[in-house]
Amino acid sequence: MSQPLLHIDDLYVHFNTSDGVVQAINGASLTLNPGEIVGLVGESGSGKSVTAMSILGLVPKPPAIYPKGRILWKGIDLLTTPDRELREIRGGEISMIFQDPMTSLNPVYTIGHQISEMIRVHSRISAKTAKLRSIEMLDLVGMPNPAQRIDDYPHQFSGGMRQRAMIAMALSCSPELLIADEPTTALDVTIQAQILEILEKSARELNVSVLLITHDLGVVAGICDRVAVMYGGRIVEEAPVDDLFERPLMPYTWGLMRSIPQMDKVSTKRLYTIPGSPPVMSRPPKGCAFAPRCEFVIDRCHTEVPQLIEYAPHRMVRCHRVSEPDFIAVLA
Amino acid sequence: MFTYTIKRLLQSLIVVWAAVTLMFALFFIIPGDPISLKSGEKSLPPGILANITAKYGLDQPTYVQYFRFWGHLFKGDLGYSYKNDKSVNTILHDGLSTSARLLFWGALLQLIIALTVGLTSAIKRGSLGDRIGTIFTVGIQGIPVFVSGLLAQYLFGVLPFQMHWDWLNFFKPWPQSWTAGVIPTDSWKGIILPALVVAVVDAAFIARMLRSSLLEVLRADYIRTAFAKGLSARRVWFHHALRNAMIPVVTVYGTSLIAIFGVAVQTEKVFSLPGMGSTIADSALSQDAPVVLGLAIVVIAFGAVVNLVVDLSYALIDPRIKIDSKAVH
Amino acid sequence: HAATAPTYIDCQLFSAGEPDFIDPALTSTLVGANLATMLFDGLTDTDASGNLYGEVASKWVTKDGAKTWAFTLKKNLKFSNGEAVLPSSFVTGWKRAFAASMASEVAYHSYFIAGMEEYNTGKGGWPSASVVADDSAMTLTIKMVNPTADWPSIVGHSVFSPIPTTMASASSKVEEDGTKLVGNGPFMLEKAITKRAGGEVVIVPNPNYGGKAPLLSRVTFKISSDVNAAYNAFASGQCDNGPIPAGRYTELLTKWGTKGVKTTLGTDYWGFNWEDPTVGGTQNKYLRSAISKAIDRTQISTVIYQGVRKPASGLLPPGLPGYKAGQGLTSSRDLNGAISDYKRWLALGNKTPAPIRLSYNDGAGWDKVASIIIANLKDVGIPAKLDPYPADGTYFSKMRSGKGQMIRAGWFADYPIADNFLFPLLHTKSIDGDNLERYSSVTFDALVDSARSTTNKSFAQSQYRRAEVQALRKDVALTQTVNRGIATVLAASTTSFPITPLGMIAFDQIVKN
Amino acid sequence: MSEFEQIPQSLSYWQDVRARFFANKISILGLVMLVLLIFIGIIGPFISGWKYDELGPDILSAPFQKGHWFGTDDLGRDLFTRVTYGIRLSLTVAIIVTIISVFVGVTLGGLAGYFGGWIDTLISRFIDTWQVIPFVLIGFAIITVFGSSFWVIVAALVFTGWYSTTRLFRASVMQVKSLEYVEAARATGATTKRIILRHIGPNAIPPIIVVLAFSVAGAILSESVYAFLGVGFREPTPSLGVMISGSRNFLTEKPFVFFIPGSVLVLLTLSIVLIGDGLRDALDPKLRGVK
Amino acid sequence: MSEPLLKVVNLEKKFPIQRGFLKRTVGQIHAVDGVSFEIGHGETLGLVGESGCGKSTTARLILRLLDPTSGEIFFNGKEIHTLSRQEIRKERKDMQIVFQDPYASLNPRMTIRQIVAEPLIVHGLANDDADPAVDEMIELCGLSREFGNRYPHEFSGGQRQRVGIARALITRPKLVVLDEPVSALDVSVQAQILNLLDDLREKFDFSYLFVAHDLSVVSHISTRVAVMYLGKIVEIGSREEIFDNPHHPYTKALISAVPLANPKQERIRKTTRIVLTGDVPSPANPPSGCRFRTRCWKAQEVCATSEPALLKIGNSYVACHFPEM
Ligand SMILES: Nc1ncnc2c1ncn2[C@@H]1O[C@H](COP(=O)(O)OP(=O)(O)OP(=O)(O)O)[C@@H](O)[C@H]1O
Ligand SMILES: Nc1ncnc2c1ncn2[C@@H]1O[C@H](COP(=O)(O)OP(=O)(O)OP(=O)(O)O)[C@@H](O)[C@H]1O
Ligand SMILES: [Mg+2]
Ligand SMILES: [Mg+2]
Repeated sequence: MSQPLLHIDDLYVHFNTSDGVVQAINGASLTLNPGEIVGLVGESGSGKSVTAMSILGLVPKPPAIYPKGRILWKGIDLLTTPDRELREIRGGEISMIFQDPMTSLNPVYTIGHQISEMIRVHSRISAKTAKLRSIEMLDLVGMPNPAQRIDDYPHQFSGGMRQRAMIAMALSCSPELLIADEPTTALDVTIQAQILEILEKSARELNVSVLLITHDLGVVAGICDRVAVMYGGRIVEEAPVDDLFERPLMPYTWGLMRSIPQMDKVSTKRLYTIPGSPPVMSRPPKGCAFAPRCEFVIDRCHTEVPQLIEYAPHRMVRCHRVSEPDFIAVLA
Repeated sequence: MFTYTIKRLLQSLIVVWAAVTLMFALFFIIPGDPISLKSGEKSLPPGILANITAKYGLDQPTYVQYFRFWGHLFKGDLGYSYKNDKSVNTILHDGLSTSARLLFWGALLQLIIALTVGLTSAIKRGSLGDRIGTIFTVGIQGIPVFVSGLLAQYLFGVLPFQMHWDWLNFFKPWPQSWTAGVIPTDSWKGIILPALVVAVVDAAFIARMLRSSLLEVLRADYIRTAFAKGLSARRVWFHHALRNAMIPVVTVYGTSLIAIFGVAVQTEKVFSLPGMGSTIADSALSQDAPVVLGLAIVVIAFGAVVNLVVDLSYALIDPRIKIDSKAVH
Repeated sequence: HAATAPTYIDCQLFSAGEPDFIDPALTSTLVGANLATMLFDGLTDTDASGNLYGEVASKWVTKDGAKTWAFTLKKNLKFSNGEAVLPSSFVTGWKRAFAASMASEVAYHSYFIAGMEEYNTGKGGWPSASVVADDSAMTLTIKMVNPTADWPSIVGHSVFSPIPTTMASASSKVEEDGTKLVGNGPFMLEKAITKRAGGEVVIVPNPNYGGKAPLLSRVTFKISSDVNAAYNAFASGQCDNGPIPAGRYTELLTKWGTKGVKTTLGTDYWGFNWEDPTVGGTQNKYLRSAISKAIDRTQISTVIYQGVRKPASGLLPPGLPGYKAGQGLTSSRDLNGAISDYKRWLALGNKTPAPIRLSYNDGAGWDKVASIIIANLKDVGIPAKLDPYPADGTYFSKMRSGKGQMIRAGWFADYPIADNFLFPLLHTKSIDGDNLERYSSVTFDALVDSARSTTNKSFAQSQYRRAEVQALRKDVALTQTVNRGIATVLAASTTSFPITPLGMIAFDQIVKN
Repeated sequence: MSEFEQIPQSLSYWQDVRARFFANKISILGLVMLVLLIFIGIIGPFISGWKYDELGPDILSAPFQKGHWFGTDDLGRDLFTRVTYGIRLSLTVAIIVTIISVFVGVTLGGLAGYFGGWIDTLISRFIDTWQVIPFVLIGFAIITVFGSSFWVIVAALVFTGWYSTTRLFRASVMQVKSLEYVEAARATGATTKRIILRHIGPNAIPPIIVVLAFSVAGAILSESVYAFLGVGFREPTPSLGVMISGSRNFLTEKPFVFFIPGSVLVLLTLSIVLIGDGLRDALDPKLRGVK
Repeated sequence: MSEPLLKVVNLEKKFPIQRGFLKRTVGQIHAVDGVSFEIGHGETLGLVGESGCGKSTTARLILRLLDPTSGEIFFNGKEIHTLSRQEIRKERKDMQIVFQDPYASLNPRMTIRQIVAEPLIVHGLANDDADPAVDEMIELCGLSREFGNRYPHEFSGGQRQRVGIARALITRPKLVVLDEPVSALDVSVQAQILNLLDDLREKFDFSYLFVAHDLSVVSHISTRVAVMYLGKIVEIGSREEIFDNPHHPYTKALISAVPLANPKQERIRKTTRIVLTGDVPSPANPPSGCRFRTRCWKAQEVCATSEPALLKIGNSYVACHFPEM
């Protein structure tokens, strides 16, 4: 296999706040290969966005500090890259779209202006050419009438259209990686289906890797090649999509899947529930972050942070009990 | 946009009409007979008073006076001063040149100071500059204009003379025995200190507004988007953040432009500038109603225009506010 | 000689920033009148020593006990536009000045003339029988309502100025265009840009002037917005004279000399409300005299006016024909007298009164005078307090209707005659007018009435003096404080700076190197 | 349940506000300054040995000496005494004005905000009109017409101050009214009275507290401006504005006559502004400690 | 058959669009446009639809938090919009609402106990918040009674939602309207709340009107489901019928758009998925005829001219000219 496109290596991100140090990321590792669509799932506050934004250096410092870790982009550490070079990478090689298309576009400039601006920052072309390219990109993401709508302001678009524009903008400089941070959370299901379709189609077409962040396991199931599950600032499990859904190894993943109401199964019985609530990251548990809520907890879980181990080929998991022979059977 | 402008214009006219009527009521109806006040230390025979009353039409019923007032106003005639029969137009003309100069420079300086302080303290948040800026902006709020005006005169006028600090003696050909109240009103030097005093008060307030507005905008998602696009920090701040942060600032700036006249009254009095502000003050004290009303109309109209411009500039700054834009899809 | 003569720059602080008018028919302020007298010569005038002299008139006589006056005019006098000054020029001027449509505040001076009040109030036509001009004989005959012995002085008021025929129909707004104001005085208007602060009025010698030509080739009046600005302009060498800011008399007069100081025909006083139960009426005479004696006029003069206004000894100011010193109770202070008077008043069964209100119009520094008086009264044991009123108009209208207890007032002469003080200020007929005290005494009224109707000057003066004593000593209707004065600072180059007792600066007689 | 271990001890809203206010050094500075000034204002006249309008023999005598700690003015009156009375007067006027303005503001603003509709339109348009007239003009009009007595000055200040409190309270009520918990209360069947008193009132009040502080400071400033321009209090009333206005003639020779009342006025308003600033931060729900 | 607990007939609500100096009405938002349905005792009706289709407005109308433009709502046999203020207050004891946003729906100045006790106090069932029923209900909703004295801001979203539920249930109402009660919650917490609602229903025998846009949640909790589109109900029927055999193209598209947490199935579904084109039109300016026609792949001319009526097809009622059979 070729060199990974992106390799997040034991990343720590902490925030200094008045409430104390928020340990948002506590040793996250993740690898992305060219052309791959990887899902990153996890509950609110588990650190998905912070991980994603750290890649582009978008986390405000202060309050953020990076005590440890590297983010290797084609071999260079983005955390130590000077700002000038990082700017080239932002948008040019790695681009990003965000959850709320309503607020992610600057309300005071036209869509065309915002896309052209991005193009012109990364390539020396005339305003006119940039505009033509913007129209092309909008066309690609299925915007009706792109040549006219390019001069409209974000508020004149619907949510779905805005997100299309965001995708068009993100792809306009032919990046190698697109980070999509919950791109459909704010949208209705029918629109979500449109957006996911466009996202997958354009990514595959342009051979762009995608890091798709979501808390909806269904979204991941549909389009990802690989999935990483995040909990309490750590990747707790990572696997090819089919394997993960078929046979979750980490009790959290396991619980999560069983707690989702399934439309296709007629389930009048109670849902499985994970007791308690997610950890407060300013006072994270000492051992495994999931230990206080885990059904299978043992003493060791409360004191010692489990390592991310390669349980099987391409299957990474972070659990003390996974190596117990009959544990997998329990989960199944 | 056009129809919106027309509508707003009509609204402004209504506001001006209402405000002027209010002022008319205050000055013409309530006091009853301003002419009898003409008797000062020496009383005037009733016949003389009657002549004067008739001359100003004050023997007419109030509503007649009111309509006549508007009739004259439409012809551009603001009436005549009770004090010396001078036309209010002339008085206005005389005062306007000084006031306009003062307010223009004041408003300009205000904007410059506010933008500089607000921007630096928002961008360099928590830095020493930010803290000094905050102290400046908070501190200045407690100082009334007439105090800062006197203080400025003391610091830049009196002190350099008394201490022989020629380097500080900005107004060099200054009389030997200097007291408060003399300013060479004709040159730019004469206007700079008063303009600064006018500027500083609300500049502090606007700067604070700008700072908090910018800090809020800098947290917005589209700023993150802009950074993610690979834009330089400069471009993000000035191109993306500033324009969005301007919306509340424009409101405050508008309010302060309306209030600036009140500031000008004090400033003109402190610096003995012969502007509209001091004229209004003096005329109000001597109950020279036509002059007060005449000048007030200009001030009120100015306020209404400022409001109008502020409203229209929202639409320029923020396309969301355009009223007759395409319907949201 | 005009080309080589020095020019003169006068920096004026005009009340509230500007003179009301320079049109003689309208001006009611001292500064306005001063300019008007430079531009217009009347029949008579008063010189710097207070003597009456003929200006356009060469002589005047009355044959029927001051009921009719005949003035003979000098020949060959001209207005600055070349038109001859004739008796009919006066008729033209008066017709304009006293017309109801002019609404002149000073038109009431004409009410001495028979039929003129009716003309002014629109109740009658022009009283042609009362003002008869004979241009060929150069005489002007005027009929009075009542015998008026002082008429030659009264007619010196600027409102009685002649005007050329070109100005006959000029309205009250003529000053908007200063060049139309054409007079027969030593100066003529060169320009009157604006009278507002920052503006200036420029006068130059009238080439057609028949009298003694002015020694200056041009006088510029610069208008300042306040006294500090005016003084500073002077101090920086921009003007030849300037006013003195309050509280700085001593300092500045020491520095610039006292050539510009002159006592004028005016007196400040505090009246007692004759109808007030505490201070008014004959029964409270001792309280009033205690107060009058307690006031330290020297202190007021030195602390507040630093000698520019001098302690007054009576109501009539020194310099006024018929003036006699010491007509009041005391010329400075009589603390023991005050204490014993107060005791006598208490002995009459009175108790220490509620603080006596010292009413004044605010903003002109009277609070300081009042504060001194309160302190003075405290020494005697009489409680008092300040009672300020905002605007002049409110103050005087309130006082006229009898709202005050001790009432701040002052008077300056319109014309240099005793009657101009005593009648309006103390006569029963002047109640609701300038008799703020609402003082009414049969004796006083009789004395003034008899003086008014005689042409015997010395008898009239003795009657006026008796009336003054009646009001000030016997009845203590008011208590005088200081005599008014003018103080300007002058540049060293000004060697002569004559000021008339009426407070007018004789710009035509200023000598400047 | 273990999840609660992570929750700090319970603070009521006002306890939290108080804690955050007192954690702010600058607002504490303001509070200390204000308390000191009020203290001086209260005891000053008793310890100085002078009355505010009592004339002394020394005129314009320098400050910091026995008998006259702040020196004397041009009539020999004790500046310390006058200044302490000035503090009393400023605060009294400002507090009365603020109470009335807030009363007017809460009533009109509450009406406009709660009921909306034509009431709101009427009140809002009236505010629009009022707002374009510079406050000095309103003051001039009222005071020159009715004279400068205490209550007229108070009225003038109320007339220039009422609309900002009204506008603010209107916005505040409108915002709170639209919040879901108000709707929730209605859904439980609460009466209008209960909704206003328990739900809208307490939540719409915090911005008013901030306005209160700034309105007091504003009224102090406006009062002094009127006095300075000659339409407010007059001699011998010891208003700080009157004193500053009177000091202009002595700025060159005796600047202390200006500096003493000037700095007291500045300190007084500044201390209130600082407190207001601190209150604003403390009351801001966005800055609330724990979520 | 007995009288249903709630009967909504032809409910309509228009919001004026106001503009300008004097707030002139320049248009109308047709938020709810002729909605009819019933909820029987002990039944849970799920109300689904895309954002802005009028779900919350319907919910608010039922509780008389808004006044309808026209139509009738019978609760317990009474037409609630004809009731006087006093009467409706009494009726509110029997119908309660839980809001979507657990942060905005609790008064920050009141303690949990005060919030939960409020309905009791309002209805004169208790004098203060010390009533034992309050603590009981707090515990029943999965919170410890010790935390009754705490303020909402100290709790997580899920815990606050429990408070909201406790408040709604304290008076033992007959109908509880739940306006997206779990939309703001994480999956793991969402399951807790859904179970809680299930348990409480069993215990107290409530009827629920469950508003949501998440079909899987609706499918889990509802006995019957109504699908709304642009202010109209396009299909209403039993849970099984709607999910297994949808008749309206919109229902079909909606169900097909939901991604399933099963990669193998998803890949198959993806190939057959109906991806609707375009967006929901503005309710200020809805299309003529069938509201859905602008996005419908089966639309014909008649759809633009005539509005389909809600007709019975199988066990459901469907408003479509060309329903799936
Ligand atoms: N600027 C910041 N200051 C302090 N804490 C922060 C900051 N940004 C993020 N955090 C904290 O870091 C943690 C992880 O946040 P993050 O936004 O990555 O979560 P997430 O998984 O993206 O959640 P969501 O699904 O809600 O977007 C949270 O506890 C959050 O409170
Ligand atoms: N008070 C109101 N004034 C004006 N329009 C309103 C009002 N409330 C709702 N609307 C409009 O009515 C329509 C229906 O709104 P409603 O809140 O009922 O939708 P919803 O289905 O609950 O959507 P969501 O899923 O976003 O909560 C929307 O277009 C909305 O903008
Ligand atoms: Mg996130
Ligand atoms: Mg809703």
